[in-house]
Amino acid sequence: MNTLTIILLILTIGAAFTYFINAVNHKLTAISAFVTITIATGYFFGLAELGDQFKFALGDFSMQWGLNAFSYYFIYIVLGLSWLALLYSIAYMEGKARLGYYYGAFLLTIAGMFGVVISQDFISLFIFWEIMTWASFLLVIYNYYYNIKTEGMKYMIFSAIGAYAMLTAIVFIHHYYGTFLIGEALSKGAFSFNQHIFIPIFLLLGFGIKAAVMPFHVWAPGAYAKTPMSFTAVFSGALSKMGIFGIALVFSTYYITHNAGGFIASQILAWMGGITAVMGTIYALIQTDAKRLLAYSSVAQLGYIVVGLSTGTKLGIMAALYLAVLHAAFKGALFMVAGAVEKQAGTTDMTKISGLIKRMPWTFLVALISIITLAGVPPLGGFVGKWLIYEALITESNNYFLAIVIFFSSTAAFLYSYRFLFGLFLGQEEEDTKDVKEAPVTMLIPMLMLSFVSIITGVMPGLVFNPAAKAMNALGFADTNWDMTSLSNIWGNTTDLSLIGIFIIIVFILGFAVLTLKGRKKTKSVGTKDISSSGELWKEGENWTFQQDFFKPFQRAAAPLYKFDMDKIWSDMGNALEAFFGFFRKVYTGNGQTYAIYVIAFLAILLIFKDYIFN
Amino acid sequence: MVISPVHYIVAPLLAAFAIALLSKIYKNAARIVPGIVLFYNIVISLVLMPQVLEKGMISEVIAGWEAPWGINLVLTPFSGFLTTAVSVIGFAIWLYGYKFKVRLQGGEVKYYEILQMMMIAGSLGVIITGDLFNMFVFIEIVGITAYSLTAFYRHRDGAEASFKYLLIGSLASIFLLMGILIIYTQTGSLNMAQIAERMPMVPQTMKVTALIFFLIALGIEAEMFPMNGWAPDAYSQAPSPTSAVFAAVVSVAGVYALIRVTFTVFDVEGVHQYLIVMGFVTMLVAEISAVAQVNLKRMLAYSSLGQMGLVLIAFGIGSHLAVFGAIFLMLNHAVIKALLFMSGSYFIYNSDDKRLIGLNGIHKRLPFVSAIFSIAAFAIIGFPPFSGFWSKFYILIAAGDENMIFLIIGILMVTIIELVYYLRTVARIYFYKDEVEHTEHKPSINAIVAMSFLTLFIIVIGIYPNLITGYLHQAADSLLDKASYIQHILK
Amino acid sequence: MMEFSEIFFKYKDLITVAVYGTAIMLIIIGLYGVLLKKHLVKIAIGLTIMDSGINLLFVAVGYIQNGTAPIFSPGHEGDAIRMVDPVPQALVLTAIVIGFAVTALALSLIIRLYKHHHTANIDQINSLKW
Amino acid sequence: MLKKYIIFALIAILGFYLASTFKEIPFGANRLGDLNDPETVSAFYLQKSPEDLHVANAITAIVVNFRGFDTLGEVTVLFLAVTGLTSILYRKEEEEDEEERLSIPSSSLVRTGAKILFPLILVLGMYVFIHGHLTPGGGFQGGAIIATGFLLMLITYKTFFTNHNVMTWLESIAGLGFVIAGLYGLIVYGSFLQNTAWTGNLNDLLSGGLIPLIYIFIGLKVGTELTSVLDILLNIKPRKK
Repeated sequence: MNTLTIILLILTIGAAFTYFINAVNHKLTAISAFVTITIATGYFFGLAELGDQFKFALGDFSMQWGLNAFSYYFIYIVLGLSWLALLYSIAYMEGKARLGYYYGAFLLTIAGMFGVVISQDFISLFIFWEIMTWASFLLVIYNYYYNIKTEGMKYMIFSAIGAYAMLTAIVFIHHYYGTFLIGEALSKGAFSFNQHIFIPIFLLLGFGIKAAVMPFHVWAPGAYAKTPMSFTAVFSGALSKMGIFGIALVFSTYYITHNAGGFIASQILAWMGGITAVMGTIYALIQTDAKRLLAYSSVAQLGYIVVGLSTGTKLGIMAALYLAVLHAAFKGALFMVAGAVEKQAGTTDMTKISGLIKRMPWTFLVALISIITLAGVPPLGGFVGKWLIYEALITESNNYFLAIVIFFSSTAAFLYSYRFLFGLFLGQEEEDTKDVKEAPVTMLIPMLMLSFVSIITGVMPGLVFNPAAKAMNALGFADTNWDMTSLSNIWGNTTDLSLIGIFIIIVFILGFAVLTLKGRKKTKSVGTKDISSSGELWKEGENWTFQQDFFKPFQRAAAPLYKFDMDKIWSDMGNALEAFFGFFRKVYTGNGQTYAIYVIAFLAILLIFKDYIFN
Repeated sequence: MVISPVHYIVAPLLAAFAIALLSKIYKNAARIVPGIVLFYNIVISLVLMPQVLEKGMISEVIAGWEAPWGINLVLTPFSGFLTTAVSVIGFAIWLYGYKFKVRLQGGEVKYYEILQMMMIAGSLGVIITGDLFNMFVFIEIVGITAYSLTAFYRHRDGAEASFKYLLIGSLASIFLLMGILIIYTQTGSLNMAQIAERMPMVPQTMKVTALIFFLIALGIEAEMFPMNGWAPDAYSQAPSPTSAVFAAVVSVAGVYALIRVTFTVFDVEGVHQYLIVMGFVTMLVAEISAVAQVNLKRMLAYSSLGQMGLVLIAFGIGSHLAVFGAIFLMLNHAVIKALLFMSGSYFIYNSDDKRLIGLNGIHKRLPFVSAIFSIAAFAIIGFPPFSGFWSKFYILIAAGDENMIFLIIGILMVTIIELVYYLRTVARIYFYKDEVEHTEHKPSINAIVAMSFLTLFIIVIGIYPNLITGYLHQAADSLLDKASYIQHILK
Repeated sequence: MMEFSEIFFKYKDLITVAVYGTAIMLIIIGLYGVLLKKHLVKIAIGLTIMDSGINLLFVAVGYIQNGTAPIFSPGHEGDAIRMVDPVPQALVLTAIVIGFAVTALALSLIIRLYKHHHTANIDQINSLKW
Repeated sequence: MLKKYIIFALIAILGFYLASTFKEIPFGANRLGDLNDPETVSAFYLQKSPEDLHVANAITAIVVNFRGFDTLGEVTVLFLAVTGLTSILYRKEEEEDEEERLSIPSSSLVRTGAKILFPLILVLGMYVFIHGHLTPGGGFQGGAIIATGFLLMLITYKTFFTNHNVMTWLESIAGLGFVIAGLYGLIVYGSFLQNTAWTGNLNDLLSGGLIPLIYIFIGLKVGTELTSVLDILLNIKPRKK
């Protein structure tokens, strides 16, 4: 038996076992799931080797699973994040209903993602893609039936469109190149934009929907926000990366062969990514629910990654791959933070709670680190990713305007980052949240571990660069060596990050210490409720934080942008279609005689046009 | 006595005539005898299939007159495959319905069982016969039983549905006779192989006119678009096992007849394009109509029409792979739709409401049936790893090989429509609050066995399609190899 | 008195038109009843008329000029050369019986429908639609 | 109104194309071909019917033997129609709202006439199907004549009811007889419905092997089934409003 097969078997059998054991004992469910993922992860990192392959035939098609550096890189994200998320789930999901359903679907999703990554032929890719989609769909609708009508259905329809776009492309790859093997198709130029342009276009559509790129992002915020947060961490962190995985796969060939016809496609993708980044950020600004804020932020972050991929340069793709890992880390952590707050305080509505810093300090710490990473502030890993993207855009692909767009977007990201941090943790404490306790340890551990990733990548980005370089190598880019702790650019300058990092940290600590020590003397330490009201009478329970209309001026300024609501456009389209269907089905009038008339009319038509139809 | 294809017909006939007498002696005979007969059909299939695959074709003559003169029965790998499938599904449906009809009273059970069995036997007859007029007779047997069974329940609008069916069905039989007559005057024969052999000599106008009459008549049986108004009514008003037979057996026979006539008997060009266009229209209109249905069985009926449309498209593409996919889809559709009707009828039975609202939250009362319904729903959409995926995939590949990109996009868009309404239904079962008054009827053990068997089939074939792809390839080859069909029968 | 064959020859076109025309007219009249009459029984009658038309067409097509009934009665054993085509007649026998069965079923359904809806107007019997 | 004209147009189109099709099929033309070296089925049947089967009536030979399978199917259709009719019009005992079949009793002339004619019609019917292989007529025709006799009785007498038990037995036995006669061929000669080797002389009453026997079965079956149909339909009355 092959390692990869065994891992898939472990995951699927584990899923089934977990589902059924829930009927026996509720407490065993989480443990069973966690044990399964631990075994699978351990088995993989212990025994799987690059170059492992498994070939077999199904139907009339030969299938192939295998492991190369590129898939290995994504398996880090998939298995690592999943392991942490399942650890987090134990406490997070405690006491909720339908645990067997939740954990079973969770493990199945992991199996699906794992399968997608190790597929080396399109059929298994599609099958695992579908399994992943359906299993995650089950989790999206976990929170009962409010979701199914709106978010669940939206997610499913968009996923189906994506999957079927992919299927169309696959069918035509088979038609034109006579193969289903990805490697073979690549080498025959199946993804080239010159020949059969619709193949890469359809593939991009398929992967782009999963990555929630702009016009197709509609499903994402709702689905992210409505899913249990423990899964959203994986959903946004790993599952949406499958779209990135695919786009990287398709685009890599284009760049390797330096395909001239693809310039426009590349530009389109770049701008889709750019617009996604901007719009995601802008929508994130006006959310009052922390979960939705994070969801939109997630959309925006994937936009950066897509921009990185679209440049197609070494740096750009490196930036994208780097950000993929990093986004998994910080966004996973942030969703876990939101989950912890939701679990402990009962809601994530930022107008209802605030000032949790005293109650949940560790959670705040995680949030702070992750937010800094998200914003791309130097000492932590986010900075490196942003730097790479700017460098790629400015120096290698000369796309200055896009760089400005990205810059605008990441600046605006500060605003919502601040709001998240301030809304939940800072500000004045509410009466209702007085009794809130710190999250359980099993929830804190994964969060802290993810924060650690954010920190370590800031100091030693090479930890990620090296596997990413190998992955790029597997895609066909020339071998590149990356130092552990330095960034290099085309001018040959290298920037020693560890030096910068240490320097900045020292400055930061010194500054903090000085400020604190100085402040001790002059300011009076007061409770969060002890505020002056400038003459206005303060009513009991009134919320005087800035939670309501937080960014009102900004919102007013960007009003035209908010009017452009993709969500509404899609739902209008859906309603129009349904109305049309309702009208059209009236051909079945219910009158037997009418049906007879149809028959005769059709016969008459055939007789009249018989020479044209049958000749 | 050596087992031969004629047993498919003789055994049910013997049983049908004998049941009236036997049930005077033993009351339950009417329920048990059809089961024995349908099981015997499976035995026949299992004995004959290896021979068919080995020899390529079995042709049996009736009354001792050699092929072009007498009536002959033909089992090609294609028809043999279908008869096997029909026998197995027919038996499963009988097993499923064994206890179901307890609530019918008095003599009704007897009539019901005879009609149901003869409907399956008639469909088998349509599939195995090698003679045009004989096919007409069997189509009429199916028709008569179908009209009667549709009107079987008194408290529903069965009579209305049945009358519509009868009206359109009669038109079908008249046009079929017209087609047969024209062909007979031109070739002087009724044997399909001989007609096929002489077809090149027939004047073009005659050929085309006859073909048009056949297309209309058999299009009605195969539930093609402008002619399928009767189908949703009949499916939804018939007793549930009968609906399953309609979807799994009768429609298969209808499509078989259409394909056999257009592929083997006639050699007119343009028929493939016709099948593709009309198949697509059928599929589109049916799925569009299914979206807004409030009645579960009606929704399933429209979905059935849609699947039949896809089958016709696949046959219309006409390449080996497409025919392969089409036969695969016919099989899948027969199994899956039978399963959907079987499990769906328990929902209806339990909620006293034929509408979809009756399904709300029903999984708490019927966990097993709900699971089966959901699996079948996913399978029919074409979700891997169920068998429905492979048939759709093969058809798409075949369409891709013919470079029909818009067809592929069209099929997949219709699939999304399909997905929407099946998903809504499954969501109702699992995620909606139960608001309707209901009665409690647990499925009986025989129904559970029948449904589990078919579900197992879907899953096993989905995971390991190689189990049947070999047969399917032979079946597709045999359908497309017209010359050897003629040669084998005429010697 | 002229032989039938002579008459046939003389008025061949007319007879052709008369026989085929009758059959086709029957089909058309039946179709008229099926498509335009509202009463269920009339529709059933229309179907029967169509059946008759097609049956007549069968028999007409089987006719051979100067032919006799395909029966080898004593003394005429060698007359096969003068016989009309027997196959359409045999087929018509089957078709007639099937037509009868369908008509009987149609009538029984009409009885049921009338009891249920208290009307025999097909436009008012459309509780199943869309 | 527009609908009506459209339908007229449709019917006219259909009629036009039917006419133009059948214009190409000359009326009365001989399409049989050479009778001694048959190419068409008809020629083959005309040749074999007297030679091999020794059946004088070629149509009977076709209906019962050459295309006997069709006939079996057709008998089945009739049988199923009766079954279906019964199931469609089936009523439970309690909902019996039967009224008198006839509101006005028939005159004594009719009643006496019917009584006299009834046995004669039955005999004629039997004659027709027993001589089916020799003369025009046969099982279907004979059965129909028998049913006419019963129809006469049913519409003349309100109290006339057929004995359902006897009918069922007759029907089943006739049907079984047909199938078993077919099976005889299958078992003995290896082909369903194959005639016996002994076929007698052309134009004898006892000729044609199994053919007369099968035709008698068909006659009985058709007779009983048509009678059943009439019986069922006549015994149903629409509910009074």
